[in-house]
Amino acid sequence: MKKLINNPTYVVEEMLDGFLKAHSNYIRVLPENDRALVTSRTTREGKVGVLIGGGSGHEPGFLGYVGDGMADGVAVGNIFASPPPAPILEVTKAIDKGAGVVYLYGNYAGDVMNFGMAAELAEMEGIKVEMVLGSDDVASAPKEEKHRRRGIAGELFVFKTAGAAADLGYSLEEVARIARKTNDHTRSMGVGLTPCSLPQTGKPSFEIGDDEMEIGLGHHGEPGIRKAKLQQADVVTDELVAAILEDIPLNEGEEVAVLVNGLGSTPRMELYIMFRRAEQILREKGIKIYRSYVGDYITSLEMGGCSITITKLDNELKTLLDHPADCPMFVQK
Amino acid sequence: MKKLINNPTYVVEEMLDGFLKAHSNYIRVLPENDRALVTSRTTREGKVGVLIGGGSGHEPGFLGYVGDGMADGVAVGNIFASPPPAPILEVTKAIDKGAGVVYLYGNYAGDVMNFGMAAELAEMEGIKVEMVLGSDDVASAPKEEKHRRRGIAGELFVFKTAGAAADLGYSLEEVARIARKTNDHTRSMGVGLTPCSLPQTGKPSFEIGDDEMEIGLGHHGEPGIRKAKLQQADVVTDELVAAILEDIPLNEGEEVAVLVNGLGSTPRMELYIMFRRAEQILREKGIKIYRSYVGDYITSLEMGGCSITITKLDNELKTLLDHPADCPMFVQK
Amino acid sequence: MHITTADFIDYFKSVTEMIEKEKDYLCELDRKLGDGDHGVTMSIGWQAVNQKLNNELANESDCGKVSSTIGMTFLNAVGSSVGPLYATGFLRGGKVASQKSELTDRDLEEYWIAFINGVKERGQAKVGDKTMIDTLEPALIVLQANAGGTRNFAEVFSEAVIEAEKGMKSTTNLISKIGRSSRLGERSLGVQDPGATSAYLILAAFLDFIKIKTLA
Amino acid sequence: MHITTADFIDYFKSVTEMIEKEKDYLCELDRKLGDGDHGVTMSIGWQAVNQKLNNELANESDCGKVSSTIGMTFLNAVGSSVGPLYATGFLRGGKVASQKSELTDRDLEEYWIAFINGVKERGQAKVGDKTMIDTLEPALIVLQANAGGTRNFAEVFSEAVIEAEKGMKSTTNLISKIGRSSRLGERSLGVQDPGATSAYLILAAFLDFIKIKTLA
Ligand SMILES: Nc1ncnc2c1ncn2[C@@H]1O[C@H](COP(=O)(O)OP(=O)(O)O)[C@@H](O)[C@H]1O
Ligand SMILES: Nc1ncnc2c1ncn2[C@@H]1O[C@H](COP(=O)(O)OP(=O)(O)O)[C@@H](O)[C@H]1O
Ligand SMILES: [Mg+2]
Ligand SMILES: [Mg+2]
Ligand SMILES: [Mg+2]
Ligand SMILES: [Mg+2]
Repeated sequence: MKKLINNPTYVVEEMLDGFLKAHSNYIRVLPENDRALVTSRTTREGKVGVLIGGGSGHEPGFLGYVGDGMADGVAVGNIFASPPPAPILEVTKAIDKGAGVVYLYGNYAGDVMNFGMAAELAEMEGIKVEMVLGSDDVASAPKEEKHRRRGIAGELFVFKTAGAAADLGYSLEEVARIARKTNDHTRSMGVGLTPCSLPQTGKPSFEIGDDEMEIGLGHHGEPGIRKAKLQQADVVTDELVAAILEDIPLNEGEEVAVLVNGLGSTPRMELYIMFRRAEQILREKGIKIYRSYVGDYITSLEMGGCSITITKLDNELKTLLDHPADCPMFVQK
Repeated sequence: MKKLINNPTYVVEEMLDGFLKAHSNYIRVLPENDRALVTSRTTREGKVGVLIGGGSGHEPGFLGYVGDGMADGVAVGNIFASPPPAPILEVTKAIDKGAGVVYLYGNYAGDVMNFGMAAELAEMEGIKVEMVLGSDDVASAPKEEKHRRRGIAGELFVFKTAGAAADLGYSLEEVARIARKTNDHTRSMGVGLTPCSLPQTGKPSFEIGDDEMEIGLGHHGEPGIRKAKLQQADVVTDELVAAILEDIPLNEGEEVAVLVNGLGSTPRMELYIMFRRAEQILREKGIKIYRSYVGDYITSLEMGGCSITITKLDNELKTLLDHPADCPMFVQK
Repeated sequence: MHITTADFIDYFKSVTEMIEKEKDYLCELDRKLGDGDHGVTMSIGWQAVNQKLNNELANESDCGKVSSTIGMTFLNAVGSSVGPLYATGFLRGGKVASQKSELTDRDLEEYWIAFINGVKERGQAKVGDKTMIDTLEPALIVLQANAGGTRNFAEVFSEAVIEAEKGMKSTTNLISKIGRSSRLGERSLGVQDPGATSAYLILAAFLDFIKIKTLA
Repeated sequence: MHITTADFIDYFKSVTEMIEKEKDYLCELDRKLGDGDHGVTMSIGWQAVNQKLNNELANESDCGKVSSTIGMTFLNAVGSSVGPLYATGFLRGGKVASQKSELTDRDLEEYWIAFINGVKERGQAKVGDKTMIDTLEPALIVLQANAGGTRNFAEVFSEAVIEAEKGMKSTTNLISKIGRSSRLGERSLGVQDPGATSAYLILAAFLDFIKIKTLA
């Protein structure tokens, strides 16, 4: 696959270099570790630190979400690989303002181990750490095993509400509670049309026929539930939304946030066509969309396809979702 | 090519339907014409109206840029086709607050004719109209024939500064002057790696070898200056930036805005790698980047590649560029 | 020859059919020179026209009304470059045919002269720019040379179409000077202009139509 | 058998070479089951290790220091799943080899037992989960059965590698229960686990290495 890169070995370094130059008013790298990035604005003493992180290749996730009202720092891994403990620990130390740090990351074996090791080390240095794992992908394990589900685009809402809570002065336990509640209220499911490729291999991340789609695809190209003939957008949306609503039943009158997230190469036009149908379904059921997000929020390099996320809201989450944010790749008034 | 759509004939209608539902707090459609969209917030009497428009398929361009500090309304064409005069006229009537309306659009034969016809009709109805054509693509005609050049991603800066000027209460002539000055100070050049396809034909918009790139590609897939073997990102950036700087010489100490714009399917990672090199070149020349934008701002469906835009700034343009904006797909604090 | 409004409507319906057949070919040409949408645009426009022909215009008796409604319908359905160009043609032709429920040889002559002049005025292109004008201008010359004369319209129009075809074909060897493809320079050589092609097809369809009329 | 620190370093260099050769194969397996990066991750990690071996560790005499530095280097270069897993292995092995400038048969036995126990503890996977544990656990059983005994290490280790290979191969017919591929269900059948494969390759490379040592 064609890429505008130099040496495949240095893509993450070069991306970070460009990113830091482009957004020095938002974010800076720590001298201790070149994969440890923190907000370049001064944060209040006593504010709970919000640390996000994961593999590269998901941009705007995760480095694009460091800023006011969102995360205070990010640990950056190699492409599709959890960051090691060292940058996580350095970010933790830099963003701890005495109130502890919450780690928000996706439920993947690698992240669990690396963030877990970093948390142990941070606690040895006297920093309180809470960890909240994103596990919104309904396609990745049955309902009874939600703890085994992987985190996909729904993590955006976890960052958003937890970031707002920290900004509003919530305690570490409260910020963690908000993050957990948001994750508990969030369900996503994706569909893949075309694979991406790692710069180092150039090989397609999965095999798929010219007329096929992968239902339930993970956002690293992990195979989903099944391959099927590519259908019309409405049919695909129906399937994704049905799977979500079966998992988290919503009653008439309830309010939700909806995210239609592009995986990388799917035009916004198509995302809005998917959103249109999701809105129809929800409206018919008397469920009100309180906030909509349509675009590329957590991607998989140039993968084709999208995911739909629905988060059930209450007044607390609505207030936090409405809270302003100002990050390099996410600004909300 | 695979697409998440329903009937190809209705993609624009369905996109608009989804878009309007997702962003009803920002934008609404006029009852008179379903391709005429205006801000859903009330605008001050006496404010100059800013009207943008062009073909669909460029999302976030152009409908994503209607909102506070940017455009007041947008006329939406079919894919890659100028809107007809009717929606332009309806938007004009709706957003005229007695101070006239400025039309901002790209320099394409179709747009020139349709916006020109609409302007005549508007003037017959007593509305003053100024037209400013984006013509930033250095690859599209020689320097001496700037009036023949087409407008590409650099139009974003024209929308931004003119929108800010209108918001700040500038007169119609002044808003038009700002738009023209921004366009005069702006140069872009693009590179294409992979084609897009119109939903109705499904055919690739241009032919290109697996190891080739198209230097100077237009943002509808119009052929550029030449095909060449795909090179490393730094080499490509060097060529694009050199072409721009040859066209608009910049002296040490001058300040610029830089936009690295993805055409649709190019990962943000690659855009930042391109930005990194552009920043190096400018820094070496003692040119200061005052503001950076990296992302998908004006796309061509799922086309692969990007463009680089450089705008020479003075204090007036800096102030206008810094002015806040709040649109469905563009928020700046 | 006498063309009734119903005949006139039939002709426009035949254009819709023809465009559906040629859609891919027109896109193909535009992919090489421009943004690849010319066939799609023509199809969207003529489908909208066909809707009108089958509904609002189904019982219309005024040829002028038919032509000007087609112009506005086409324009509002497509925008694009060809929207204003062809629309202006149909609007100008509509003026000539206004209030007429039948068109004579002389009316038809005037109709197409007005049509082509409308396109020319709107687009301001010149012969050699590699546009539809390369098709239309040679036809115009033939029509104007016989304007107001006594020659059979079908005969004159058939000559005009022959010249139009030559004009269309000449665009293959032209460097584009206007519109999207004008930035291609030398690379625009070797491909026939899509607008020149659709303009020829519209004229040729009218010739087919009057030939069938004459035989019937 | 006596393995000097220099020998030990040579072994790790041979792993780097081996991983470069197997990189594509490991990615290929991971594309089918996971996110396709296992070969790339191993390569990044071992390239970083190689750097250390050629520089900071070039004149290191402490085998323990070598192993634990490799662990931390690998971990910090890759993160990922295998970062913590293999790093914990090398760190635990490093403790066993600490302050030693030569490793005896019994040291090597202890080293690999500690290594495997470290991986197990970190990952908490069980045999049958379709992970590298399916390779490592059978080897551990052989090593532990002979622990502290008098049998020749090369002989014991060669048996351990045979069991490891069987374990690795068994993953082909397992349904994944842990890690990225665990959501595949039935679709994970038929493909050998990438981590089980790289773990086998690391053990096999050590066997090759001591065979050559013994012959030399
Ligand atoms: N100024 C002009 N005068 C006459 N014809 C023109 C002019 N500009 C463009 N055209 C014609 O329009 C055709 C392209 O039409 P189309 O593809 O539908 O529009 P667009 O270029 O807006 O995509 C060209 O092939 C050319 O013949
Ligand atoms: N908990 C675990 N215990 C042991 N091995 C594991 C565990 N989780 C994952 N693995 C191993 O890691 C391998 C995948 O490694 P790699 O592709 O480098 O990491 P990632 O899955 O993070 O992309 C799997 O094939 C499996 O053998
Ligand atoms: Mg990985
Ligand atoms: Mg077009
Ligand atoms: Mg075209
Ligand atoms: Mg992997």
